[in-house]
Amino acid sequence: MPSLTPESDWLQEEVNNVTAQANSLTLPKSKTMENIGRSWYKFSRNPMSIVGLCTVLLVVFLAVFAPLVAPYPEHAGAFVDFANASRPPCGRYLLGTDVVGRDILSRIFFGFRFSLTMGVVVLALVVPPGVTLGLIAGYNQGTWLDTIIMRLTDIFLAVPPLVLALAICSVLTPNLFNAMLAVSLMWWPWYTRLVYGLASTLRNEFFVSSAEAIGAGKAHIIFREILPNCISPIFTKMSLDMGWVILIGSALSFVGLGVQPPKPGLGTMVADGAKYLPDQWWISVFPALAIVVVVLGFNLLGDGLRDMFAAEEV
Amino acid sequence: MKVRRWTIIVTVLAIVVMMLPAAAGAAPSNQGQSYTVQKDDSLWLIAEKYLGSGAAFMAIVQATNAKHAEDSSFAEITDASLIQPGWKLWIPTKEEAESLLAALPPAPAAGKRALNITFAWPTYIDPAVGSDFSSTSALCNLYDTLVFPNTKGGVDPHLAESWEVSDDGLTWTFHLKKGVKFHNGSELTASDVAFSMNRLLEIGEGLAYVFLGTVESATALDDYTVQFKLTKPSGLFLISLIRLYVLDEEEVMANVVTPGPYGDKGDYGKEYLLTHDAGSGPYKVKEFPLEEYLLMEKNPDWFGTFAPNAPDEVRFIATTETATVRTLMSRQELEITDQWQTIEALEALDAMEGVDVAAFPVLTEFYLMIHTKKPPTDDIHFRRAMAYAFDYDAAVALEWPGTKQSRGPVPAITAGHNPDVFVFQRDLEKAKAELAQSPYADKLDEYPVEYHWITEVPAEEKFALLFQANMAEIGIKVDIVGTPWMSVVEEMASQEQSPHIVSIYVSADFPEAGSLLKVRYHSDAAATWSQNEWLLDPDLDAKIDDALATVNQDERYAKYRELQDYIVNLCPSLFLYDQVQKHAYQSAYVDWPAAKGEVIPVMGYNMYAPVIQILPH
Amino acid sequence: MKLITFITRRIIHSVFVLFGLSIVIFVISRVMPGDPARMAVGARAPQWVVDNLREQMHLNEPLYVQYYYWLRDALHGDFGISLVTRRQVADDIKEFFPATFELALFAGVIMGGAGIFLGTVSARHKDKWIDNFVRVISYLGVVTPAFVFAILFLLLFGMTLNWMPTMGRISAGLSRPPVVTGLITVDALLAGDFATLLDALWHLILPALALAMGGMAQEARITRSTMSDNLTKDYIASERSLGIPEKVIMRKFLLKPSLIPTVSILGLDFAATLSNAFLVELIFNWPGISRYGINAMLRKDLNAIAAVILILGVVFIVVNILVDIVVAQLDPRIRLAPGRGE
Amino acid sequence: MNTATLQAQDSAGLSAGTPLLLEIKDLYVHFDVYGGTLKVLDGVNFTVRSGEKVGLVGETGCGKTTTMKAILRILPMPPARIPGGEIYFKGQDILKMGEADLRRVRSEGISMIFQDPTAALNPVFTIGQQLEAVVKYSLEGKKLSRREIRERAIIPLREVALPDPERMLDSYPIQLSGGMRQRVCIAMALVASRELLIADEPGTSLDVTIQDQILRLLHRLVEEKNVSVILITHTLGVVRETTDRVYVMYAGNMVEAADTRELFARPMHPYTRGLMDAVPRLTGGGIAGGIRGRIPDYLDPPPGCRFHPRCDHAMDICRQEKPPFYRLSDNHEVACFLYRDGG
Repeated sequence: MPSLTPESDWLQEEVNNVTAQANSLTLPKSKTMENIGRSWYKFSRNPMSIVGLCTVLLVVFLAVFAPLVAPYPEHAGAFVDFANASRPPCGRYLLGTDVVGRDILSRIFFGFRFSLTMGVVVLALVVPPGVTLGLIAGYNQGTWLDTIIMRLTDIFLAVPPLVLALAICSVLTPNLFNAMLAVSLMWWPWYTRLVYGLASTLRNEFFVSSAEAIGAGKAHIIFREILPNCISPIFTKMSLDMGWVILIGSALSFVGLGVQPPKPGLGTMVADGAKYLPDQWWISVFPALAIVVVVLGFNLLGDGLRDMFAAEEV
Repeated sequence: MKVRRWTIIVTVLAIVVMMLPAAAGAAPSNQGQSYTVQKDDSLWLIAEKYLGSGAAFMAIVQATNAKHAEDSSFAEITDASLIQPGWKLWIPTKEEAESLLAALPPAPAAGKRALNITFAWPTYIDPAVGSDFSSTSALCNLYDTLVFPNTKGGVDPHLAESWEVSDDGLTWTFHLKKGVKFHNGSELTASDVAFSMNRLLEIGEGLAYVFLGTVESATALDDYTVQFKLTKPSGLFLISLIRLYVLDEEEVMANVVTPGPYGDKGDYGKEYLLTHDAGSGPYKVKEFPLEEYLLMEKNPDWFGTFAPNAPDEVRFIATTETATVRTLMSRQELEITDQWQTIEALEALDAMEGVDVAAFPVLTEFYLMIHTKKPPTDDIHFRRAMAYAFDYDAAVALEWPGTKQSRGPVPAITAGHNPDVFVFQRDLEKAKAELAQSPYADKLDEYPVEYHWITEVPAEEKFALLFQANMAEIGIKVDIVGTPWMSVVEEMASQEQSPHIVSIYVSADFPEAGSLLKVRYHSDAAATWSQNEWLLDPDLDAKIDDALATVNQDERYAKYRELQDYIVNLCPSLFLYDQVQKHAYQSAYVDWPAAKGEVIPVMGYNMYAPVIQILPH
Repeated sequence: MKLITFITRRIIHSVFVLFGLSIVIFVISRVMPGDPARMAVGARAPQWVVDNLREQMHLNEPLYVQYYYWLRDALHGDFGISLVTRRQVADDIKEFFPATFELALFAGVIMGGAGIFLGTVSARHKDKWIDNFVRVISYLGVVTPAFVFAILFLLLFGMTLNWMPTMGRISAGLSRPPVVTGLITVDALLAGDFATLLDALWHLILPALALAMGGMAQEARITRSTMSDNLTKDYIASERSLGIPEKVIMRKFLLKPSLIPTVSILGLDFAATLSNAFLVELIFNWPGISRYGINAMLRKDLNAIAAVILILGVVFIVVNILVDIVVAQLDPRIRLAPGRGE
Repeated sequence: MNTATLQAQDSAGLSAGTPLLLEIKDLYVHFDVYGGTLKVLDGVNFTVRSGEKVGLVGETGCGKTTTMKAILRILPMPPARIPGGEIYFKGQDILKMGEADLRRVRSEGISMIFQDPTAALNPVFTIGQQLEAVVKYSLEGKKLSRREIRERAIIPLREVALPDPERMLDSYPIQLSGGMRQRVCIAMALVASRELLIADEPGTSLDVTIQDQILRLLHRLVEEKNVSVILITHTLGVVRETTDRVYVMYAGNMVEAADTRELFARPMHPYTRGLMDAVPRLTGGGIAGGIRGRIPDYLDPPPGCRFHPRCDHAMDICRQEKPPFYRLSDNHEVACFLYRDGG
């Protein structure tokens, strides 16, 4: 997938759409323990999925308990120790220190916090409206409602999301919240597209028409009949998107439009460190690798979930 | 199929690889001739004689060194400026010389003396638009002015041979040098000077603020006499003329785009002057791909004198990226770096062979500007407490060696500086005592101090962090926020939105204390980026205006000194240090007056290329 | 005939999308706090200069009137004056776009060429070490941001090994070939200036590679999976069983259907390249439209911001239409199926 | 236990002297998949004589198609792998053939009609492009000009009674109906005259009436061209009408082989009986018993006779040893311990 945008992700989704749809259709609705066990078995068959899961868990753990696990938690903010500035990696500072003497490792742990916050908040802001619009458009396929919603997504998808997010960020005050807002504004159409595809097929399914026949309300049909059958692709996409959102977030902070110093945004750290290349290479290289690790983790996890859902029926 | 693909790829690679050495210069054939060096020979002269151009001397160097490898009777030339009588050289044929020269790495471009300098984009070469460091650096090379600043803070005659002032100080008359030619060949006359002033005033952008409100009119009395009428007497008028860059009226007006915002003058040539010059200066624009570089070439018809090895070409490269700058320096594709390199980067550059860091004082002081109208910094005791708590020595130590703590609100090198002004030093006891007198002393937690630093200048963060740490020692909580320059400018425009403290470097337009005091502390400057203090003190305003209107120099300076005491008493700012401008440069082959202490204390003029020499290397 | 209908429908749809996009862009560029006119002329210019500029930029009119003016001018190719470069944004774009286009083109070639090549090799040698190697590499390629690649390449090849230049399109000493296309490599070729051509290529390698890595990895993955999928398809078995030589099957009958998903993704990857260029151009100091755009954003140059996004939108849409056409050419199922005009 | 015994016998009126066209000996095919090896074919033996029409029946997934693909060496490898066995076509082992010989077999010896015509046609090439490729790379194809190739490509289309064959050449598979695609597949198999035609459940995916047409067409063409045929099907009725001899396959093993009439008259293997019971009869008691359970997991197939978990007559020996072929009569063999004493 191209590094900074999720769109190829949806294309892959498109590529796999037919299968994904077929799978979700035949998904048993019951969520018994046995099912969970079987899913876990399928998920765990691929060691890479486990690696992904572990990476994600580790990153979440480090982020949540950063004040406890970071060797120098006070280095996460405004702190100076010029005596130890620009130390290369050593026993005391495993990944070295930056130009004002702050421990890179500790800052990376705290950087995970902002990255994860970004991912979680953006998805929380994006998924409910995106999915709802997709459901509405899909269920009302062919009506003016469908047209309006889907044309709206076309407009937002007409420009690479990073570009528009950059633009929005640049006109607002640069901070984490605005960065999240900007990315969210760009992101919802992916979910609308995804769910639209699923919902417009599902609405012709037998269980939907039977619900209609017994006089169920639209809201009931959309949210209780169609939505549950869209859950697994949405879930998979969310897991993959965590990675992409974090990536975009780091790109924004790379140009100074995300997390503001002295808070340690991973992208900010890379950009700041780039000024000290190649001598103090550790200042930018380690945060850069940290970004790769997080994104990799979420991707492996997402792929694992996709395989798991895809294998469900077999 | 796979095999065939590989074959293609390997073939292509092989071709590319084979072309590289071919391009990198092959050994000369045997058609040349040998030559024994005579007394007083130079490679340049030899090249001129045998190859038709002195600039081709590198071909002889290359050819001789190649011969040396086969036959040790030939000399080995390691330094092209140093050849000994009796040495045996090999002179290639002209064709060989051409191919040898073509294959040379482009940096020393075949004997052309090139001066490459990195700059922060954008560079405006329209005198009515540009006003920043890179723009003024370019302007002084492209245009001539009536007077020229000297290293002592005064001016020397330049286009103007002489001038006189009326007794009321309102009429200035200048007599121009004759026969000065613009780059296009037409003669520079008084009407061009008047036109340049009027254009500047009418457009109102860029350096116009220097004259706006002071100059009433400019008229050409005859071809070589120009007269300015002022609205009020000004002690700074003469020196301010170093910012009046003289344009060719004819050329500008022939290139106006209509319609434009200036009525019958269309766009007043603004579009044309973005990428063209209409000047008479020592250099003229050769190429100007925006956001890439500005390439200027020597103007052989310039009326002034070039230093013997003055650069043939001057290139302003639009980047300040440390990495790029370093690579360029290491390849000798860059002679002087921009001033924005971090201390770390400068140290690394300094460590390179043949590279040194030139550090010279400039008219710039680094201030922490304190908002005096917003709690808690509206209380003078609170401000004094901060002034006592700050660790100035630590701050100065973060800067390049030789940097000194500021004494008062203007840099020590400005004319009219008061060396006896009170200077705060770190003293935590005094700081605590001051703080105790402050009404905010017992509710420090409720009044955190917001400190903004400018993200475009990453080094500022260190001072912010230091300030934060120092203030924590006396219980003042400081929130530091990195803010892009544009946002800082925006917030400083309103008293409510201005933060408690902003750290900013402010430069004087002219090497006189008054010019800086005016933009720092006069109420006229309250809503601009050069004042966050919001002093709004009518007494102070009156004093500043009075000082600036004083035409007598000694009186004026005395008034400046008084002003400095007055301001320090208000404790509106922390005066951190007088800035030392730092540029890494190729000390091995660049002779740069500013690096040797011959500093012209006006922004831009230390990049005045006619006095910079590029020695053979 | 059908293809023409198909294209027409796509274009009509695109015009609509662009119109919507123009509204979004306009709104973004006008909600900006602060006075762009003041920012343009600098803090020290007198107020009347600011007022004049506001007048000139219609900033005192109601928003919808401003939009009308903006759209009207934009349709005439006039995006107003850049507040940073002080000249017509359209001229700026004309000047900076070729650099980005050249970069993206090379990145695209690397992306498509190397991606398909790696994917094919991987599929042909499924589960062998080379396949595993390609898979690991492509996974890393996919998850690594372009700016991280850019920094790593810069550090490794530009600085440590000192192999390649780290900035700009051409070495300082060389003069540019006469501008025909604006692409230095092509212009140099046209001018027969091989030294410049090599130099320009040498400058292109690192940024193009940094840009291409993600897409290349993506292409490799897609090619590998479709190809190894298609290898087990009955029609391949059938063609083999009918005596068609393996070479022909691989090169013709397997490749064409396998390229369809790859090509459709190529368009999106190209778009991703355009957005990644925003950071990569900054890092390599590449004088392209993306660096121009990001500088405009950082300096709140609203006319330039709006124009750059709009142009990128147009490029994105055009590329997608082209890709759709190519895909339709490759795949009769899309071309001939009724009702899939969009 | 081997076919040699059968070989010596008269079979459905063919003289003993008729040479063997195809002989599969003890063929194993495994598939390496994630998590283990699918042991799909487990020692298959199979013969076809010149001119003979052989049926192959068995449940879906019992390895019929795999066996046929193995003959033409078109199994996707990997994941497939042939750990043992020989496949002789006219005396030469296909599995050991070089590229050139293999191509000769494929382009003039054996051809195969695939189960699903939609999957068997390349979706992104026209019928013409695909047919012409077959002509072009057939043995005499090299000498032909472009036009001749095209003309040759039209002939088989006519033979399979496709309307407007000229236009057909420029059509893509998606533009054709299922029946037409199946005819195209047959046409492709008939481009060059061949000695053996493998028809893998032709028309199964189609409407019953069309399926019938296809079978009739195939029958007619086979008669006309006098080729040998292996007809794979699970429709016993078709087998009964069109074949001379029948093999019954279960889970990668041949379990019974007999002349068609003999088999239908006296099915011996419990599986064959079950299979026959599973066929809905138009006369009699409707849908009968069938066979309980399902095809075993190839990852871990049952030891001994693979059918024993589903067999009502399973004995201890069935769980331990694999039954050899027991010859019941000249034209009837069965692999079941029930008949170890000669039935």
